[in-house]
Amino acid sequence: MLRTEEMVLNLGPQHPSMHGVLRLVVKIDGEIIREIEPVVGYLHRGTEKLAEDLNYTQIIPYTDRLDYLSSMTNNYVVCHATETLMGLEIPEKAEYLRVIVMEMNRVASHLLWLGTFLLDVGALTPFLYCFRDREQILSMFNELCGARLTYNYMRVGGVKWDAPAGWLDKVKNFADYMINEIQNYHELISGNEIFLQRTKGIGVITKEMALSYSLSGANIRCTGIDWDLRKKQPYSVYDRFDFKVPLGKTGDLLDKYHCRMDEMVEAMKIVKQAVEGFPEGGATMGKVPRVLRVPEGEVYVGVESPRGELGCHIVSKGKDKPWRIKFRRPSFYNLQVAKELLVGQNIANLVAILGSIDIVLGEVDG
Amino acid sequence: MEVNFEQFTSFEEEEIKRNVLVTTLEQIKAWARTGSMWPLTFGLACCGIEMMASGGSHFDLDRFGVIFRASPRQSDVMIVSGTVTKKMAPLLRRLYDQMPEPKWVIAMGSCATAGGPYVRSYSVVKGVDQIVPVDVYIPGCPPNPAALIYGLHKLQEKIRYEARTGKKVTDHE
Amino acid sequence: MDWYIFVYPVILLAIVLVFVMYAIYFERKVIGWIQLRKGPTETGPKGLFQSAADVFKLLIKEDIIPSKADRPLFKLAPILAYVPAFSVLAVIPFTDAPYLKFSNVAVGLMYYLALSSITVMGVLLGGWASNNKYSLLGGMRAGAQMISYEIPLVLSVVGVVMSAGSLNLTEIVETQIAGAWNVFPQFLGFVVFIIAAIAELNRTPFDLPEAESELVAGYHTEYTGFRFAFFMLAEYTYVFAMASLITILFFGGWDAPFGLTFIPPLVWFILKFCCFVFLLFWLRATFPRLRGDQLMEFAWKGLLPLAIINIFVSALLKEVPFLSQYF
Amino acid sequence: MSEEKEAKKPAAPKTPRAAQAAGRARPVPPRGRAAGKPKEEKPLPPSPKQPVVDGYAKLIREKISPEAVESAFINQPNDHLPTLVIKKEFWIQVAELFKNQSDLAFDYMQNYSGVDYETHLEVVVQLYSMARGERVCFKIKTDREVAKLPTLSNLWSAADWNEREIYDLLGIDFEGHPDMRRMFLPEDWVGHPLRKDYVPLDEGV
Repeated sequence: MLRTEEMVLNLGPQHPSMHGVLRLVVKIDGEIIREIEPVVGYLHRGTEKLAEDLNYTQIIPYTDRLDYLSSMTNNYVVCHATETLMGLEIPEKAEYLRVIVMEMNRVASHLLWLGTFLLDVGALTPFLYCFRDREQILSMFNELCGARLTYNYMRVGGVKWDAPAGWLDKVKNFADYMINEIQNYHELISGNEIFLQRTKGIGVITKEMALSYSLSGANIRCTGIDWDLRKKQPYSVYDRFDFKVPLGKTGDLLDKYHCRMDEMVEAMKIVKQAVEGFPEGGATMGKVPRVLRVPEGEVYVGVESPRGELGCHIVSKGKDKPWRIKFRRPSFYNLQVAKELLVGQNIANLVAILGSIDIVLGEVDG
Repeated sequence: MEVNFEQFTSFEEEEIKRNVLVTTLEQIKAWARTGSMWPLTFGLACCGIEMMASGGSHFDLDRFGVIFRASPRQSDVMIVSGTVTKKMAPLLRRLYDQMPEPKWVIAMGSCATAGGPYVRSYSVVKGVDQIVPVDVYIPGCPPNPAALIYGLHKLQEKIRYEARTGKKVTDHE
Repeated sequence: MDWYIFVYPVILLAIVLVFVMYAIYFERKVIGWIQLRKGPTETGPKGLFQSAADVFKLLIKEDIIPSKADRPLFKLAPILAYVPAFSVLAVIPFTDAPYLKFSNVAVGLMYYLALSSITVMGVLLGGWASNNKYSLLGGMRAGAQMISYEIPLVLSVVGVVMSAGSLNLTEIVETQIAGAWNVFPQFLGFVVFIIAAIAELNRTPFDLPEAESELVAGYHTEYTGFRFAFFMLAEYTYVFAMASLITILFFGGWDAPFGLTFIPPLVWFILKFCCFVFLLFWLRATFPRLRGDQLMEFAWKGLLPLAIINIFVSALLKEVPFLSQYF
Repeated sequence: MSEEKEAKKPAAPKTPRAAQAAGRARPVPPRGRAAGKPKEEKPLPPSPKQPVVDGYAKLIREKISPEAVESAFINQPNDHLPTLVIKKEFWIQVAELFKNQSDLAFDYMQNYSGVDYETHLEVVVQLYSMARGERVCFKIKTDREVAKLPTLSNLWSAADWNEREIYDLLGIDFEGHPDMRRMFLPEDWVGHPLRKDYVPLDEGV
């Protein structure tokens, strides 16, 4: 057989479809990948070291910048962990506001994933449609907490601002608009023959692989394992809303696509139920001492972020600064499976599979 | 080169001002360069997402002739959007060197300008101007797309100013 | 009679350059419109000078030739990509008036198809000479794609040639004026031709050679300044040539449909020509990209058999007395 | 609605003592400030999970060795998470036992983090069993200078990168790890940043 020489290709940190600054050192033979070695750390900003000499309220802005696509969930995980350690109870209205805001952030993050995933597969237009809808969510967040991406909205013990007048009906109208807008996305994308050929049966994740790499989010649900923290380890007021968890069957790219699209519809249903059941009166902040002294102890809390299980492990020695805070970052776990999935694929599949795992480099590097 | 108006009567002067396009080749070049600024897609962190949002349909950058080029060879502006870590610094320098000559750098966001919230972190370069000469700094963390478009216009103004007067706009002025 | 031999090619080159500039502008406007955003509106009134600014900026950019690149080949590649794309226009009859026909070559169609396969050389050379892994991959993909789509392109045209009985493009148009347009009897051939033409032009959904999301910028990753402009020029001139060929082969060149002859034939030609240019831009905005192996499989297992079937069917129907005047 | 906020707003800027005064009107739960004083924790009601953790401890003492388990307690605030502190030598057998034994079947590693307690380094592992829906947390101590621990990457593949991260940031070396290299920081980086006594080399850059 003709002896072909292998070539080491550097899908470098600056590459249109590397979702940030991930570098893949790839040994390819023709276009088939023989060996792959992801190199991360180009965005390692040492958040956990900084957090060690910040008090709890000051950590919250840093969590926004960890996974900058779903900052609300990051804020929530730190507040939730501190509240469980202190045994605080949160007023009703703050919990509802938190759920509404987190679910809208989930839709915004999935929309951006959909846009970039299709850009990797080659379609230019859906990216723009997704951003148009995402802009509506961002402008609503802008009205609520003054920022488009890094909200710094939640505080230990509740939420900083109450919803401005008329904000809730805007959210409700957006939820109705979005549910049938996703129907248009299905017409635009799901039936497309080339898209189906590019995603059916590629990058299949088996159940054992998902469990042993402890994947989470759509990556594990697409294999059929029912693992959604909002149902399995319920937190906040999620047990009051009825929503179903979309599951895939084979674990290929198409199942992940459908999982995330249905998740968006479910998230909008939750938002609608939350807006209907929104308690009128009540404070938005619980009773929290001026200087936050967290009692000595250790806690690990997992939360369902759009990318998977986002956990926060706090070790506290009774002072107002955490002794050690560690984030269980879902993209960091999900990216590991790429090593096993990508060997033997060609470059076009590599880009599609990496896009479907939905990693955010701010979160991978931490 | 300035057209001296002494030998013309005031009426002729008006005529000339109205229809003779007095411009130097430099200004035409500046018009062409500002008309089509092709930035290098270099989204590092949260500012990168805001850069993508400004490329979207709401804040369309294509109106200003701005297409995001993936290869440094074909781009004139490098928008450093996000935190530059010490591991990324040499690569950023190499990308800057690969860009063809009339090139500019926009430091987008407070991380690129001076380290931003990560100024005390052990692995972050405090400000991208320690690596590449920066033309425009855009404050904000992340600056919203309107601020990015304002930064691009500021850069266009700078290019036109340098073409018109020939003086370099440098920070020590 | 012979002085215009020198003047008209220069005029045609001017027309093509203006077309290329406004095709780029038109494409950005159309894609912008499809993507709910406005295209370029700032440079010049309503953005009309946008492409002029782009081209002029590219001309005055620094011209970098990578140190370890193969210098002569690096310089030759864009020229080799552009020249056949332009020289192919010599044989295209825009309208029946004598002055707008440059060379009435008897084997016009064969000349066109033969020259259009030289662009492959240019792209391959560009990919190899710039000593960059991405452009090498882009060049290999371009080579594989263009060669494997050349064959269905040529075979799908055999049906048209059989019905016209000659390779001369003017006669092909005349037979269509006499009989029906080729697109109705030769519909299968038309479909195969359109798909193969899009693949020849490296446009979506077959734009693997310069796949933005996989190979950074494909075969022209290392090209800066006016060499990159040359590649863009070659691509859009080739769009000009291919769109005009489609109107001639399948839509009866300057023939006015349903006898509306009060509009001059040249305008009809331009109208049909613009429809195809719009079709190409429309496809670019809406289609995802095929994978390398799917592309190959589609060419050899999909288009090639269809083209051959089309030849048999049109040969068969030529014998049937009633239908023969159409075939 | 706004007068409610009014009531809270003047309370906030005042000093905590005044806040406490304003707070007294409402039934005040034991204030956080009280937690600062060394107040003896009133004995919490024994948690429902207490037998579970005793069961695990007894199982380990039988199956592996009596002194494997240093201590086993329930982490009350963390909704009664059973936590066991295991000795370094027996950790790999305990891990295999908890993963492979059918009635335990902890097949999902939820979290793997390292903590620096200045006197010693510690690794915390949270496991979850998909089948039974049970959570368990293990803590393993190792001293600071020669920080050595057995690797878990052949039990749970997720541990592979986590251990590289802990090695990179805390300096715990994992024997048997396929490629023990720094995860985030460049190869030539000196020191492990997350240690409490870490002094960055090049301050100003």
